[in-house]
Order: sequence, then structure tokens, then C-alpha cells
Amino acid sequence: MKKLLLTVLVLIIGLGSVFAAGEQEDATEYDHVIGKIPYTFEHAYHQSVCREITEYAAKMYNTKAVIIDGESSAEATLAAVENLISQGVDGIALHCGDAGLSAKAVDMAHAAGIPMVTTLIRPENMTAPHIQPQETPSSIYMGAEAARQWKAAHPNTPIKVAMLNFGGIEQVWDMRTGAFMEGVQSVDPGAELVTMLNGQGSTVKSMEIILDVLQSDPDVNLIFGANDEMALGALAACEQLGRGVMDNGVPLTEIIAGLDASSAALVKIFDPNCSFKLTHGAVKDIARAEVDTVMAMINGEIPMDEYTETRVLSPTFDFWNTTIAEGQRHLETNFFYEGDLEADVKAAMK
Amino acid sequence: MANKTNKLKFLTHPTFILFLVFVALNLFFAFSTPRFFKLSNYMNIIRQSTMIMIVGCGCTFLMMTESLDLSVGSNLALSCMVYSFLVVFGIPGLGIGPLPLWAAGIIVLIIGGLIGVLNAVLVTRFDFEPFIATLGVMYIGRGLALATFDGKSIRTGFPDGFEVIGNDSILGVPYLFIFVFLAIVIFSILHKKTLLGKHAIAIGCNKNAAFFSGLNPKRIVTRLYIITGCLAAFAGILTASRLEHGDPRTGTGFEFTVLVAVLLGGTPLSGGNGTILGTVIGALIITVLGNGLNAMDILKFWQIVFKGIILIGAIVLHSQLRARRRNALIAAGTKA
Amino acid sequence: MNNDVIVEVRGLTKEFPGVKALKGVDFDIKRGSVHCVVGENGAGKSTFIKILTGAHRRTGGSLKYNGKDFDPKSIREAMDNGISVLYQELNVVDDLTTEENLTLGKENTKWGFIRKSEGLNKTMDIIRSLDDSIELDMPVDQLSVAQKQVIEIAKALSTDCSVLVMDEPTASLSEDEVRRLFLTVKKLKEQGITIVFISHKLSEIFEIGDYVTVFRDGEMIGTKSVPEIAGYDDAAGCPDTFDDATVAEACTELVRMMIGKVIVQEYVPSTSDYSTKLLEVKNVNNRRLKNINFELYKGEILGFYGLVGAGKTEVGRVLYGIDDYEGEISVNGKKAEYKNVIGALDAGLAMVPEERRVDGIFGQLSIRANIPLMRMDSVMNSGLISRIKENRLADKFMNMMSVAAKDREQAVAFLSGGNQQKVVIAKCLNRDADIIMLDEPTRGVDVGAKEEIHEIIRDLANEGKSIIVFSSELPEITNLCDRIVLMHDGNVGEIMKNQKDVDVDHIMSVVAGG
Amino acid sequence: MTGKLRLPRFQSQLPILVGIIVIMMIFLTIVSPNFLKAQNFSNILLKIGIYILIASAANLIMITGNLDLSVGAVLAFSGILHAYMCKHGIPIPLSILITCLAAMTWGVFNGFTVGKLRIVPVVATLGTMYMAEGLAFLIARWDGGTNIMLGLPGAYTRLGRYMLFGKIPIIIVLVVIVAAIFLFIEKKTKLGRFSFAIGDNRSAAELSGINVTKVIIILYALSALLAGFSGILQSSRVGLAAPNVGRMMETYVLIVCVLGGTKMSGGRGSIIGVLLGAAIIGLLENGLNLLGIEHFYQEVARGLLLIIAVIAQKNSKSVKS
Repeated sequence: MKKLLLTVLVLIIGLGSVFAAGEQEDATEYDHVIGKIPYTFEHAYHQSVCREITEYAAKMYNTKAVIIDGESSAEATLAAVENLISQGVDGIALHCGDAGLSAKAVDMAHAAGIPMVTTLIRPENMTAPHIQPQETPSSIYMGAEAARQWKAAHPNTPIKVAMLNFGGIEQVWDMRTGAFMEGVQSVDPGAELVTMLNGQGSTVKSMEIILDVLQSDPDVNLIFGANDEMALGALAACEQLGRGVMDNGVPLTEIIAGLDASSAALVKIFDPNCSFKLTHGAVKDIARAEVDTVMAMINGEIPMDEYTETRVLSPTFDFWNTTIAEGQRHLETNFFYEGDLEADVKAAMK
Repeated sequence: MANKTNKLKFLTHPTFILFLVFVALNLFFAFSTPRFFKLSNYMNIIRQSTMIMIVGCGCTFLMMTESLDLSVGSNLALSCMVYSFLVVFGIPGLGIGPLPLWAAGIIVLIIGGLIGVLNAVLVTRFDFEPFIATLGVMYIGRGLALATFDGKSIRTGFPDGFEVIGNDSILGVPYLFIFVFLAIVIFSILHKKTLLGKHAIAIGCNKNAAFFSGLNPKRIVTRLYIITGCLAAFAGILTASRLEHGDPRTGTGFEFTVLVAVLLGGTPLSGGNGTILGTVIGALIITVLGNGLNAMDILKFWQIVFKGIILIGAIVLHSQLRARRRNALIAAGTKA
Repeated sequence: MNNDVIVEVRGLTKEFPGVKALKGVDFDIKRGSVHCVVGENGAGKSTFIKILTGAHRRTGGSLKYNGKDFDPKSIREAMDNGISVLYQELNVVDDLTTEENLTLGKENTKWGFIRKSEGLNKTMDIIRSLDDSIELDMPVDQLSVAQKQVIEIAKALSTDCSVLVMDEPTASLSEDEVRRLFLTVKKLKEQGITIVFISHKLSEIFEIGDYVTVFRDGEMIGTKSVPEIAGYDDAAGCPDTFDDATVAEACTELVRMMIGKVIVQEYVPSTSDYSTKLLEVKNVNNRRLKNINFELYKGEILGFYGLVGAGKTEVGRVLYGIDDYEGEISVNGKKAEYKNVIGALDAGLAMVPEERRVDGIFGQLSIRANIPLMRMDSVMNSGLISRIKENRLADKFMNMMSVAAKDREQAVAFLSGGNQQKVVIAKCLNRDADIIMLDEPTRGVDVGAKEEIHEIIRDLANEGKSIIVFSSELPEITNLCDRIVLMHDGNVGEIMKNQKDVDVDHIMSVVAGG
Repeated sequence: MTGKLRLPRFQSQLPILVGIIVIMMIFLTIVSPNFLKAQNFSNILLKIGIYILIASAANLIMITGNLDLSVGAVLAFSGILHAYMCKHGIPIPLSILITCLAAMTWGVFNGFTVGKLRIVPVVATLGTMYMAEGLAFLIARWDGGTNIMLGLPGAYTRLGRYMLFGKIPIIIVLVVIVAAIFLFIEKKTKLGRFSFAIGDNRSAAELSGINVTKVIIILYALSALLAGFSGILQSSRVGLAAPNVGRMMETYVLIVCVLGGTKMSGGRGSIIGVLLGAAIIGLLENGLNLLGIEHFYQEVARGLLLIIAVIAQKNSKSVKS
């Protein structure tokens, strides 16, 4: 027994020193260390943001980015902030789902003298630089465009909207679901929001829910998922029911819109016969803006305790107004896409 | 002879081995990354394991009696929401305005206790498996937590002092530490020095002996559920204060974290003895592991895999140690 | 009212659904005496103890305690009135210390906090007098079985009790410990405590007992003073200790009372020619068994007889691969190397276990589902369970053993004990093993069914199967078996051949340790 | 008295389940005009199909008195593994085969820790759950993201969206087949019979020569196999594999079994019960979605339904015995 314990101890310490040797190296290698807390590492979007931040910070600033997952939970986010502060990073980029918690995190970081930049969810106290992707106008535009396309094809059919959200996060309404509805109603004031249910950000869950929604109201003709995963779930549900098709961009059964502009979505969007047609989002610009702002604060170029808002476009991609080449470029710069979008679209159509 | 066995007992005691594992983990991380071994980081670790330890104290007792409580996570979330709601809005239905913090706290503790009562009634009166009963209550609690404010967080209008217990310190010691310390001390005393602890052990270890000694298992299990419910509610209040907002999504998966901490701490699901100290070390191990692996910049998904390996490994080790001890004792017994 | 009598039992009856466990029992227990109670399993002694200690309520008759009618509703109530019990199973909590165990259920508390019990010193004295290596702060799981027992004894004594019931207290104690226990018992007696002592080791009665009551079939057969049993008419002329010969003779007398008149039914010798040796057991030892040797021939019925605790079941467990052993067992001339039940079954042994509720029946399953479980092949048709075959099999055994059930789909848990036993036997017989072991095959089975089961056993032997019957019912053994292994305290006392006029007295004296 | 007790007890609970289902259906027919339509029932079946597939094996595990919490993670793991392999050029049938084997490995591991090492199933399978889930995310990440969709061969979705006779979704067909197989296992094979025996009285099962460890390992392997196959099916149907799809699947499966009258302590349960239990869950979720009820009330409803259904069954039992 004692022998076993001793072996374990020796092993652990030995391993530790090996790691330590490696670690010491990279600590001296970099000029700065910054921390990044994504909303949840489980979504493709946030993983891409983290990857861009890591690569961009290393390349442009010779800076190491430490990623600690916010796990889409308030406690985990708070713990991540605390840990990064005690690790003594030089700056923190935070994407957290709650304005109150963001404000608290900013205060904590400032108390420790560490600059922090927030993303998407504007902290209540507004005492630190903030990156604001322009989701609201893009969502409004997307809603309007979807409604226009539907009305052009079916002038006499009233628009009925179903939505999938994350369940009760208000900002999602302001920037995504509500804004989308506003856009729809700007075209067709009589458009009706039939239902809004919690798709939990999951494709499978969303598919099941949309199957039920289309059952209770088969006339639903506009579906918006507050991220691409949910939109893809909605699409799968429609396809299951023999819907989800378009005639070369002319809506037949419904129009589906998503959000994030990931490769999985764009492949569908540029398929002329698929009813998933709109999405918006950006990764690269947001990630770079985060790094740039944090580094500017570290280098004393901008004050760390003054609210500035860096607006980042959230470009919209839809079948009707964007080209496949634009989509290709977007994916390459934002989602580390290495394929050929056109070929992928063709492959997916078969 | 007696001295020798005592020494041996100390060395092979599961809690001590667990402590060694904890120390080894700390050494490992300290050698692996310069970002880990800092006083402020240890403060974080304790702060982050506060809720696990506080609720774990109650769950340790429950598991000693062969029960378990999966509703603690949603109980925590519900308490967090209700507490925030009461201090911000009061009880609109009764025309009562915002309540003072202490009054809201008391109401929330009572609600937490009532959830405990519900669990207890299902388990002792309707003879539910604890797993099923508390799973049902878990769903109900989570739904109610979300329904409190239509699924939204409450984050404005808090009275002064709302954030004190979760964030502030007294003489440099955070209140949270004081609460954890008190919980550990109180529950260690309950465990070692009171009827409740002793009877909980007796019920979990040997039902017959408990019966023939005239104990009432149902009453004891009921009390333990109520205590655990109150602790979860208290953790909810602390969470609300620490987060400085009422979050209905808080505590998701918390029940399993607590379960794992208690199991690592050496309290078996099949009942019998456990130790509060073991649970505390178990909670610390979980937190240190997450913290240290994060500091080493290990990918989160590997961390999940490690969590599984460590859980199974620890339990296998535990059962082997137990078997070893038992065999040694039986051998000693036959020789004597 | 007699001041010398602490417990007065008159016409006490206890009925369970379908069973009369006590059929009107009368006797007195004298204050300050050591009163022994003996009887075979099911004789009613444990029912009596349970009524006395509040675990069961009586259904008729009267029980007076200290001259007042006494009908405790709970163990607690009996305890509060000064009647404590020392149970047969270990009822200590392993995870608590000695001290905590001693005070469990009667802690001295203030606001829920446990305070030091004052009576503990007294208890500790008792413990030290039994085993001086036990300390108050020792966790109980570090103690040996015997030491745990000591704690239980001390715990039972630690209440202010005037009657202490000891249910087989010496079963797992070493000789030395037994001696010390008896010293304690004597001390307690001097303090005026009445002790009700249940033991299967009859010789112990003559060391410490004052009176002995014998139970049989729910009835009280007799209450006698120990000198009387030992053959001294006058207590005054009786020595403090008895010599071995007297004890042996007296034990035999007790066994005779316990068993009653053995009606030796017509014993039909089996057709075995004793030519093929199927099973040979050589020098088998383990924790409970000492140097067991015997052999079993094809077509023979071998009986194991001994009082409860003599080690019959343990022999079965060793043969069936459950318990470890040292020594050699050969089946069919080959050394048996199996270490588990599956191996034993493959080697051609099958067993009907003693505890049918714990080890035998599958209560929630139907009779039909129970019977084929030991050999599913018997109901399989090209790899699948055939309902037709199952039904046929169930019907066959239900007819053969006349199982009283609504039909074969009835869940076994709802059958009466005897019918459950028949299902268990049927399950085992269906295994079609060469060697069939039956541990207490007819316990709790009514007379008619008993005879049927015996008939089946004989038929099996005639078909060439070898049967081992473990039984504590002597008539069953003498009626059925070709040879009888007499066991006493883990030893084989004697292996005798059965015959028409078997010497029952001799059997009794062997199993009584003579 | 004995006459009423003739039926094995679990069967006496089936009428109660049917009763609950009928009440729910009547209620939904009244409040939602779209409920009583063939398409809706197909939707419900599709939704509960995966639960039934997994629960059919998990139910047998529960009948032995054990439990499998790793099914959701194994489902997610298998979906991702299958997609990963298909994307990287392994033919789909071969990929399905490898994935099924990999899934079974998890099950064998569970069976070993639970059956051989006698680790409490909750802990053992919770550990497996973490490991499988972590690996699922890792595979997705090695592929470069959190879910795998791009670059899947066109035939990837063929299995999951296949319609028998152009009408009946493959999942429904499979549910019928698997349910039939497990009904068969339950009634006609040693495995089924031994499962009941082990859950009823483990000690007696061992003394009757039943190889308990082997049975438990086989059952865990079966459960993992079905979870794995469900993962393949689900990802194929959605056309995308994501590592988080199995979340809470284990509790759903557990609830389906418990609603179906399976005792957690073992010895009692049936595949018919599983079908009915799944129907109850399916109707509940379908109904709540049809009515557009907020998701938090759905959670409350789920908890209440679980408790009420179990109480109803317990009461029926106490009346009977």
C-alpha cells in the first residue's frame, strides 16, 4: 500500500516537473498573457472565436491567450474571472450571458488592476470598453428580407412566425428574436408570432420542437432559430415533413433563418432548393476587436475604466443578396474553413 | 498491539489517503504551472467550492442513510430566484413591498425546508426510491425557479447589503469562508456529537441494529432531507449574493457535482459511515482539479474525461481499500 | 402472587396466518435464576422470546411480569420495563465506536447533543471482565466477531434490566470467551438479574443453568430444575459441577424431550449396491468445520443429522462451492477444483438451500418461471424458451409434488411456505444432477406433502441419484436415509448405517456431544 | 384473495398507464384541434423512438436492479464517431459497424465495473458518462468544430430518413422491431429470464448457477449498443452530429422505465411498460408544445407527472396486495 502511494506521488511530481519545464519555456516566450472567457466552449461559434483570439494574439502581439470556459453558467463564469485574476493575466476578454454578472466581473477585474473588455452583452455599469456586434440591425434586416421574399412569392398568405430561443435570456430578444420580429413586421404589420420555445441551442431538441409546432400550426411559414444549430434542427424537422424546400430561391413551404453564419448554415443557404436561407454573424472581427482592445489597454493606449463601444458588423448572408464567393471568404476568415463552399454546397445537395 | 493498529488505521484511513491525493494534486499543479500556486488562487478554490461543501455537508448525512438528493441544484436555483424576487419586489400578490434581507432569507430557508419535506414525504411515506423522488422534485424546482421571473434573471433594484455575505470580508476573511467553516464545524459536531449523526450512521450501516435499538429511521431521514433542503436554500442565498443577481439557471448539474464530492469523500451510496472532512476534501479535489487543469490550459473536454476516470478510479480504490481492511480484520479476528 | 416468580406464563398462544406457533404454554421463570430454554427450530422458543421482548404481540393467554399483566407493544417498551435482549445476529453498528454502540438508542442527551453516559463505567467493567482488549473509543469494525458479541452482551446488560434474554450468545465465542461470559452470567445472577438463556449447546446448561424449559412443536414439554435433570432429586445434594458422564446422560435426556417420541417409520433400504463411489470428502476443514470425512455412493441417501449449529449447512455450503475450505473433495473420482456454484453444478451437484426466502425462491416470478431456472435447457427449444415445454414442466412438478396453487402463473411469493419449498425442490430436481443435496427439505411443509417429498427422494435414489439430506428432524433422517452422519459442533461424531430398529438413544447421545 | 394475485404484479400496473394515456389523449383532443392527426402521432413516435430504443435494453438493466446513466453520452459519442469516420472516407456500413463496436466497448466496461468489481452502478456509469461525453467533444474538436455536418457524404442521411414503403420512417420501423426483439428476449430467452431472476433475488440466482456477472455485462453491452445505434440513427436523421445531444437522455430513459412500472430495485418491469411510459412522456411533451406552454412550466409538469404516475402505480400495488 505504502509502495503504491509512494509510486503515485513520485509519478505525479515527476510528471509535474516535466510539464513545468515546458511551461517555463512558454512563459518566457510571450510578452503578455491575456485571458478569454467564452460563453460556452460547446458551440462552434465560440470555439472559433477562441481559436481566432489565440492565433491573432500570438501573431500580432506575441501574447498568449488562456481560455477558461464560462460553461453558459453564471458560477462558472464568475469562477473563471476569479481564477484569471489570481493567475495575474494582463487583460481579460469576457463574453458572458448576463449584464449584471458582466458588470460585477468588470468591477472585480478593475479592483485587481486588470483591464477587461466585454462582448455582446453590455454590462450595466458601463465602465470598461465593450465590443458590440451589430446584431440588432442585422436581425431586423434579416426579418424584413425574409418577409419580403415570402410576400413576393405568396402575397396572400399571412406571415406566421415560430421562433427558437435559449429560454429567457432577455438580450437574445433585444438583439435576435425581437429584432427579427420587428423586421418582419416592418414589411407585414399583420405578421403573427405564433410561438417561441426553448430549443436549448440544440439541433435535435429544436427538431423535435418544430415538428410539434408545425403540427399545431401547419401554416407557420417563417422560422427563426437564435443560433444556427437550432435553425438546422428546424430545417431537419421541415424536411422530415416533406417541407423545407425552395424552387431556386422561391419559397414554397417556409423560410428559415439562423444566426452565427457558420459553415454548416452557409452550405444550406447557398443551396437554391433548401428553405434555410438567412443568417448573420462574424467571428474574426469580434475576436480581433477583443484582442486589439485588450492590448490597447495593456499598452496604455486607451483607458481601461472608460466605456467605449467598438461596433463590429455582423454581416448578413442570404441566398438572394450575397454571393457564394462572399460566403467562402467569410468562412475562411471567420471559421477556419479550408474547403470549397461551392463544392460543399453541391455535395450537400445530392 | 492496540497502538500498532491505531497507527495502521491512521495510514490506511480513506480520508487520509484522500488527503494525500489532494496534496499530490496540488504539488502536481504547483510544479506544472506557475499560475497555480498562489494564495489568491487558493482563496478562489475555497470560494468556488463553498456551495459544494455547504450542501455536501447535508448530502453526506443523507447518503450515510442510503438516501440521496438530486434536487439540491434546482433547490439552490429556486432559492436564489425567490430570495432575489422577495428583496426586489416583495410579494405583489399580497400587496407586500420589498422585504428586508433577513425576512426574505427566512422565507427562503423555509421554502428550502419544505422542498426537503416534499422529498422526505415521497421517500418515507410513499416509499419512492430516493433517486426517482428527488429527480421529480428536481424538475419541479427547476421549473419553478425559471417561472419565478419568466425565465429571466433579476438583476436590478437590490437593496444595500445584498452582496455583502457573498463578496465582502471581515478582517480579511470572506464571509463565505466563515460560513463554510461554520458549516464544517457544525456538521462535524452533528456527526460526531449528536444523536442525529450517530443515528444516521446506525441506520445506514446496520438497519437491524438501529431497529432493535429503538430508532425511527423515517423520522431521521425526514430531518436529514429538511436539513439538506435548508442548506441548499442557504447556498442559494449565498449564490444570489455572490453573483449579485438572481439567476434561474444557476446550479445546473450541481446535484451531480455534490454527489461526486461526497462519493470521493468516502461516503458510499450504499450507506454507512462517511466523514464531513472527506466531503470537504472531495469538494476541494473537484475544484482544484478544474482550477489546476484550467491553469495548465488543458482543453475542457479532456477535463471531462479526467473527471470520469478519476471518479471510477477513486471508487474502485475505495472499495479495494475497504475490502482490504475488512479482510485484514477478519484474518486478525480468526487468529485471535 | 408469588414474589419469587418474575415471569409467569399461562396458556400463552400465538397464531400466525395458518400457523399456530405457540399452543398454550405455561411455566414460571424464577427471579434471579438462569433459566434455559431449549428446543429445535420451529419449536416455538423464539416466538416466546419475541412476545416477551415486544417484537410480537400474543394472540391468547396471559403473561405476567412482576405480577402484573405484561403485553409490550414494542421492543422499546419491553426495554423500558427492564427486559433486554441479546440477539443472535450481530446487531452492532460497524462504523461506530464501542462507546457509541453501547449507548445507541438510549443516549444521554441535552438538546440533541450526546453527553457522556454515567452508566458507562459499569458497562465498561462488564466488557473488561469479558475481554480486556476492548477500549471505549475503538471503532467496532476493528473488532473480531467475538469481540462484537461481547459489546452486544454489554449493551444488553447496560440498561437497568431485571430480565436479560440471551439468544445463543455463545455461538461465535471461543472457549475462553465462553468461560468469561459464564463468569459474567454468574455475577449478574448474584446481582439478582434473571437470565433467560437460549442455547443449542446443551452442555452449557449444566454449567450455568438453574432451570430448563423444553419446547417442542409450539408446546412446553417440561420445565425442570437442572439438578433434577441431572438425576439429583434433592438440590441440596447436588454438586456445583457435574462430571462428564452425568452431563452426557442428562443431555441425551434433554434431546429426548426436545425431539419427543421418535416414531421410527418403516425404513426401506435403497437399492444401492455401494459399488460406485460418487463423492469423497477428505479432511475438510474451515472456520466452522473440523476434519470432515465421508463418502457418498451411487443410489444412496446419506443423511446429516445434528442439532442446530452442528455444522450441517456448512458441509452443504462447502460442497456447493460457496465457502472456502482446506482438504480434498473428489466427485466421480476426480478432485473437485471448482470455486463457485456454477462449477459445483457443472460437476454434477445441486442443492436446495436452507433459507428458501433468501436463497431459494424468486418471489415475484411465477411458478412456471421458477422451476426451470437451474437448467433452462429443459424448457428450451432450439435456443428459445418454449412456453409449451415450460408449462409441461411446471405441470409435471406441480402434479408430482402436489403444489397447491391457483395455477402455474401464480407468483411464488404468494404461496404458502410449504408450497414455496416444493417449488424450490422442483427447481433443484429439474437440474437432474447426479448428487442432490437438500438442506432441511421439509421444513415448514405439512405432513402429507412431507411424505410426498420423501417418496420423491426415495424414487430419485432408486433411479440412481445420490442424495444428501441435511435435517434436524430425526424421524426424517431415520425414515429416509441409508446411512447417517451424526454431527456435533462442527465434527463428524459418527457415521452409522440406518436399520429398522435404529438406536435412537445412541443417536441422541452422539449429537448431544456424548 | 389468491385469485386476484394470480397476475404477476407488474401487469396490474399496465391498466393504470393506459388510463393515464387515455386521459391525456382526451384532454389534448379537446384543447388542441391538431392533436388527433396521423402526422402528429408519427411525430410523437419519432420523438420517443430513440427513448424506446435505448430504454428497451436499459429497462432490462433496471430489472436486474442496476442502472445505466451513460446512455446519453454513449449516444452522443457514437453519433460523432460515426460522422467523423464517414467524413474521413470510411464507407458508411463499415463506419456503422465500427461505431457499434466502440459503443459496445463502453457497455462492456460498465458491465465489468458494475458486475465484476461490484461498483455502485450510479457511480460507475456516471464515470463512463463523463468519459464518453468528453471524448465526443474531443472527436468533434479534432474535426475542427463542435459539430460535424460539412463534408459528410450525401448518403449519410439516407439511413435516418429512410421511409419504409415511402411512408413509414425508419425509426418507427426499428422501434417496432427492437420492441419485438426485447419482448422476445423478455419472454423467450435465458437472458431475459435470468435478468428477472437476478433482480428478484440475486443470492438465489447465484445459488441457482446463473452467471450473474456475465448477464450484467451482456445487458450493459446491449444497452450501449442500442444507445450507439440510436446515436448513428439520430445524427443521420438530423444530418449533423453534435456532442451535446445526449444531455439528460439518461434521465429520460430512466423516467420512461420508471413510468413503465419498472422497479429501480429490480425484479419487475416489461417492455410493454416501457412503450407506455415512453408514450406518456411523448404525449406530455407533444401536448405542452402544441399548447405553446413556456418551457419552465414544462419542467414542472414533467416532475409532477413523474411523481403522480409513480404514486398511482404504488397505490395500485398496495390495493392489490
